[in-house]
Amino acid sequence: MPQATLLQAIHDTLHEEMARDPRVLVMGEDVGREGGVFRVTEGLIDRFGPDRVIDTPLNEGGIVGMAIGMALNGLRPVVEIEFADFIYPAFDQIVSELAKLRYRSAGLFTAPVVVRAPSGGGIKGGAYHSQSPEAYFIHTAGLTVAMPSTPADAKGLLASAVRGPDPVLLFEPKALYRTVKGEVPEGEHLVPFGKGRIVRPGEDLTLVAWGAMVPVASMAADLAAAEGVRIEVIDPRTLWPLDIALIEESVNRTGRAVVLHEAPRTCGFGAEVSALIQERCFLRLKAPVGRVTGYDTPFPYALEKSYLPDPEKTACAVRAAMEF
Amino acid sequence: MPQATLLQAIHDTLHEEMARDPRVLVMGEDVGREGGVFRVTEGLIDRFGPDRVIDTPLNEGGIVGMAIGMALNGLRPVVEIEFADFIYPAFDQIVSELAKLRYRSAGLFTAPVVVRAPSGGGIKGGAYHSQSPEAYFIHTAGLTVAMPSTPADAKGLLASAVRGPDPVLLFEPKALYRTVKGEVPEGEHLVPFGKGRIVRPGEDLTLVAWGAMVPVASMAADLAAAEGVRIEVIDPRTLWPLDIALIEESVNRTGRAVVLHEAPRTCGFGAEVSALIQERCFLRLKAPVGRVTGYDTPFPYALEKSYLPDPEKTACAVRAAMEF
Amino acid sequence: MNGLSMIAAMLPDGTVDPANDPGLSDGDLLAVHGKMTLLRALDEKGIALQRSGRIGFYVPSTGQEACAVGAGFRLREGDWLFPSYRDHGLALTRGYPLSTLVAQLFGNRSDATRGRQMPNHWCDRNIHLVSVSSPVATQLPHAVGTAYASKLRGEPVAAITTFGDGGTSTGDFHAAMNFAGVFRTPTVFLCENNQYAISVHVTRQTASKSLAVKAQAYGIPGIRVDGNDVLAVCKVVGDALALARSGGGPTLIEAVTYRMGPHSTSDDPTVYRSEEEVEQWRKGDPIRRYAAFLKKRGLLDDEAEDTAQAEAKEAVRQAVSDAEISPPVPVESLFEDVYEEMPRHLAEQRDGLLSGKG
Amino acid sequence: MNGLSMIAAMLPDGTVDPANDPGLSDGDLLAVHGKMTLLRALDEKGIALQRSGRIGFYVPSTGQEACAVGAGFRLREGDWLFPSYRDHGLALTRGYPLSTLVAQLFGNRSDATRGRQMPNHWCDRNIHLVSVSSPVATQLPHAVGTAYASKLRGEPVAAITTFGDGGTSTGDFHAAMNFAGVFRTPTVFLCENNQYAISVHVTRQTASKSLAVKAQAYGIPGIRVDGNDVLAVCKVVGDALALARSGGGPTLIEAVTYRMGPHSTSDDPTVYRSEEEVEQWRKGDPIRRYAAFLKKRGLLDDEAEDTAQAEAKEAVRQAVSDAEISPPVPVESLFEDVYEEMPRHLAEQRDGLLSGKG
Ligand SMILES: Cc1ncc(C[n+]2csc(CCOP(=O)(O)OP(=O)(O)O)c2C)c(N)n1
Ligand SMILES: Cc1ncc(C[n+]2csc(CCOP(=O)(O)OP(=O)(O)O)c2C)c(N)n1
Ligand SMILES: [Mg+2]
Ligand SMILES: [Mg+2]
Repeated sequence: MPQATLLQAIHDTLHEEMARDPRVLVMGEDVGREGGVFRVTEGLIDRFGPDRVIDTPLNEGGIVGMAIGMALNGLRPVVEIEFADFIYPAFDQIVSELAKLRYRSAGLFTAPVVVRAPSGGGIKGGAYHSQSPEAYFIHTAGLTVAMPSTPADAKGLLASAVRGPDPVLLFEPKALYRTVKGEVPEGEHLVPFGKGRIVRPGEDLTLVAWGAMVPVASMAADLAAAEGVRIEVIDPRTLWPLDIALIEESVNRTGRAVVLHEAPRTCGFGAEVSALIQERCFLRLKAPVGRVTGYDTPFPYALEKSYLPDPEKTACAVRAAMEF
Repeated sequence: MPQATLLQAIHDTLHEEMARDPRVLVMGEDVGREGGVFRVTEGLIDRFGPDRVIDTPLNEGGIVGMAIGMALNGLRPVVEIEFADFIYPAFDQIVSELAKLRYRSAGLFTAPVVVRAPSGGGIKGGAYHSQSPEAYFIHTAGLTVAMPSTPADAKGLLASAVRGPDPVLLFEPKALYRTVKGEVPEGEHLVPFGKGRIVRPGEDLTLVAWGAMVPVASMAADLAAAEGVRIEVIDPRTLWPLDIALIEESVNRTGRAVVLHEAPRTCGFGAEVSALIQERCFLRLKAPVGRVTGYDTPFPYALEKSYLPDPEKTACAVRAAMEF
Repeated sequence: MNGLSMIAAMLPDGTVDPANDPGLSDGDLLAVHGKMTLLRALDEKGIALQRSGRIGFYVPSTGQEACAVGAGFRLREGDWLFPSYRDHGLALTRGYPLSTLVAQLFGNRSDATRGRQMPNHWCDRNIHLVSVSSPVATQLPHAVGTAYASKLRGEPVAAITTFGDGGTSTGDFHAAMNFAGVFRTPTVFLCENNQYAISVHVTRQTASKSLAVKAQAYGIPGIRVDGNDVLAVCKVVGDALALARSGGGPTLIEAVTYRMGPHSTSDDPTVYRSEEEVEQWRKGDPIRRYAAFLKKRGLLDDEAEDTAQAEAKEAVRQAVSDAEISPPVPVESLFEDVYEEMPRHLAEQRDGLLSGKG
Repeated sequence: MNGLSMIAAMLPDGTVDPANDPGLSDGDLLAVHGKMTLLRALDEKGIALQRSGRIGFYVPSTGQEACAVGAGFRLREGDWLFPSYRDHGLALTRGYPLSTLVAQLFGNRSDATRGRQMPNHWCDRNIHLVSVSSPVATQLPHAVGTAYASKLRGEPVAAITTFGDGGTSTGDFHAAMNFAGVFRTPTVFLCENNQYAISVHVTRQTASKSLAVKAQAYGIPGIRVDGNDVLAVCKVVGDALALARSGGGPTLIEAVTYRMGPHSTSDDPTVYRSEEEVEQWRKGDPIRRYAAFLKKRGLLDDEAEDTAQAEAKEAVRQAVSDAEISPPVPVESLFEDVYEEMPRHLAEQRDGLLSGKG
């Protein structure tokens, strides 16, 4: 299998899906000639032209709103939000319209829009180029929210999103865009929504992490291994609907769990995962479900490194769970 | 002490605060001559004039954005969002600006804006006049989020918000506007943020509920009492920052907890409360922390009654916890 | 097309300004009257149903029938409709079955959208009537995207969206108009300026000289029309639709009209406007004006008018009695249509509710 | 004031169009040149610092100095500034200390805002420079609210906000302009149309004939000015500020200019625009144009110009070396300023981090 970066995998998948299906198009700020500020859509305009690789005016609500209209009339728009931090002007269109159209119309109308947004920290982007807003959308009924941590999953999730019947938000861990390389299956490769992945098996503790926290989790598992603790790392890939069965089975085996994410702790998705685990694995739990997360502050600039979870902080939480 | 409805208490407090401090003003759609669609601001325009009781154009982002500008220049604007469901067009201004101004300016600028929004179901308002969006804002670092369930708390929380140094979102349970009556202290009455209230003491299980779910919790407690189960009902009043100490102390005593809210379950504030309880009271817990919530669907119209938590569903969850 | 002068068609002497004549046949002229009459009858019934507690809510369009019917009359098969909650008339004129419409009011098993929304939140796949939602003006960008899709496929169809004066203040109005201008989508923006956004008068909504002039901010034509003149509305909307279908891009039309009734059944307009003002506008009632015009033309007499009203009432009564007897929607439907396939967590929640465990 | 014709002041013969003469003294004319020169030197240094890894990011305003300095020169004590991330020149001209500005680039202990934001996110309480944020145009409604507050108290001050051509597409632009029109707030909206929003050309941003015409949608005056003519900018912004301060309400000004450099240090403009285009605009470099004008007027010669440039460079160099030596911000400051008082959960999180427990 060929190797590719996460960014390359997304780029290639967009290319393949557009070549496969003339209804697929991409739209957003600077996605055309510029190829997006991260170059994810580079070259697509040369191949597919400006009617299907659409540079839009600067208005995220307009972009998502227009995409909804396209999708309900037969197109398969893939929207790029330049940074996940700028998704909020589209919040009303996503929450009030995109998430609810199928339900309120009893299925008469649907809007299978894909929204892609680079998210997370690690690039010294400060308060407005580093956020991880996934929890807002997980709390919004009607959406599918996914985040890949490998090039193969990036391809598989994006392809599933483009072909699927429902709106999908795909948060792309920008810190991994060019730092992670891996094999990407050629041809059709679909990762179904709602199926997690065991990144590394282990017997002593279940560590749930997604996006750029998956490599952090693996490093923490290495640290723990040095202390004799065997960690099972799970990447849910789809955050919602969640593969709770996979997590449940794991925690029932290990008896201990830690959730790891970049977003601020309070009401982050870690809270939901923690709540679900204790609801389902109560009698097997030997320690409280731990959380390693971003702090409840805006995302800082100078102190980014202190803000972000890292292998050491994670190892600490693991130790706390083991020694409880 | 005089009796008042929750709505009357809010109205009177606005009146008192505006009379006390000329910097205080109210603004929003229809707050002037109309007195708001729920009549909360009725008559204020006659007393304080249209420059301080401001009918705005139809743009929630503009309203909150303008209020931020007013607040950083010395005024104390109290914004009314006509229904909490229409707060999303203001989401960017709230999340990117209101919540972060103090932090990003290292305290050089602050925006003590109060945002009031009638929230919750119970009036057959369907998908867009019934939502309980508190979790979105609890997840947003920098905000204070409160919800009163009694007229006295409505007065005390609103007065604290108007006088406080930081932005506050006050969700008002519209189902209680005219259905709850209670004593309201005259004169200065401030309910500090971050202090919960034991609505009803009990020894067997802690039931955490806010807003319109507080009366539901009390009814559930009655049902449970008939079965010999003594429930302690806690209304946090301020959802964030949360009075976790009060809850912790209670659960350490009762060993059982259920959280009750109207918003959809997943990533709702119940998840956070559940996660916090199991983190802090792990060894005292005799059963998993239960959740009784709205379902993970858009808010329905015809099936509103089936959607909303009620005393029976709550009693079920209590029974499950007792029998675990 | 400076967006300031007002286009009218029906002249006081009973003739039509040739420049603004939509060129309807006599049969069509009467059909227009029939639709307006039906709409008025529907509104009266809707309010009565709400007052008597048989439905939960209603939004009348009384006073604005010329906008809805004049515009709706020019819609064709294939066109897309993105109306506001107040524009059932547009859909009804285009062919939305009265029975489907009335069933929606009851939100029971006969409602094609399964009681999912409040009354007045219409939806119909056949006529491309896209599910109405409550937030003001969110449908405008959809009308741009849908039109873009039609254009991309080379279909000669247009998308029309209607909204109020208040709607022009929203971010979605701005985005949609601007995108439509840039992408030259076949979208017709019909703003029904009924003078009020609930209690807020249009002069407080914006300081612009008219709403139609706002089109200049987006490089698209802006037209102001007498919204109580059904022929003028029919003409300008027809022209805009034709322009759109033939690749000429979008148009903003401001139809100047008046909301003669309350904002909705929850509203009491006497709080914020005077009886004199209402009386003044009532004199320009679009149905009365149009009936007078038809009478001058010899197409209508008092008797035919009475018959039309009686028929309209009867049609509405029949639709109501058909819809009302339908049973409530099944409880399990609460969990359907969130996704195409029901995920595990919703199945669990459904089972919890059905088993009485919550 | 139709928003289409372009206002200019400096005539090719070295004279000033009397109609558009801001009436600056010779000293002020030279001071304007000094600020423009300083700004250019700052941008060169900023980019160099980023290239050499000493700061993380920089946004130059090269090519737009006439907008920033011309506007900033008319600001007074008490006025409020809501610039975009590209408008350090506005603040610098108004009196933002160079040392404070440069310290912000380093985000260390000398930064008045404690390293909380990326470079170019300025803030200064003394001159009412309200903390810049990254989302485009969110500051516009603030400038309306702040101006409302000043007006309510009867203060003769104005609020100015600057933004780009891309900013006119946002919902916040629409809201702010509309609110300013309705409430007649003393707000000056200065749009620096530098032709690009990152890679998107203004003709793709909107189909309107100009950006200034957008003012008509809000019933406020819209003015188009040559944004590379510092005297013209000074004149129209000065007039708009004076109008605002005296109760005359808001103005939209479109300053037509060009971003001669990259969008930011992260951008490579050769991907989306031709060298010929850039060259064309470089001929109209606002500083060179202004220097030529001053020379014709006999106020400047080559030597004085060189001195000004040398002094500017030295000032920047000094500020950089002062700021650079400052230590990093303390870790515990991460948790401060979220609220006025630190709540329990943040204190716990701080203690966790400081104790190494995460
Ligand atoms: C985003 C949003 N904010 C507020 C409301 C509450 N609301 C419902 S209708 C309305 C006024 C709309 O006025 P206009 O656009 O003129 O339409 P009309 O009702 O007059 O037809 C308001 C404020 C809403 N539905 N959506
Ligand atoms: C709401 C939002 N969307 C997207 C971005 C990413 N972005 C940063 S600057 C920019 C272009 C801004 O162009 P313009 O308004 O013309 O200002 P200029 O940079 O040319 O001064 C974009 C799209 C952003 N900062 N905010
Ligand atoms: Mg209206
Ligand atoms: Mg620009």
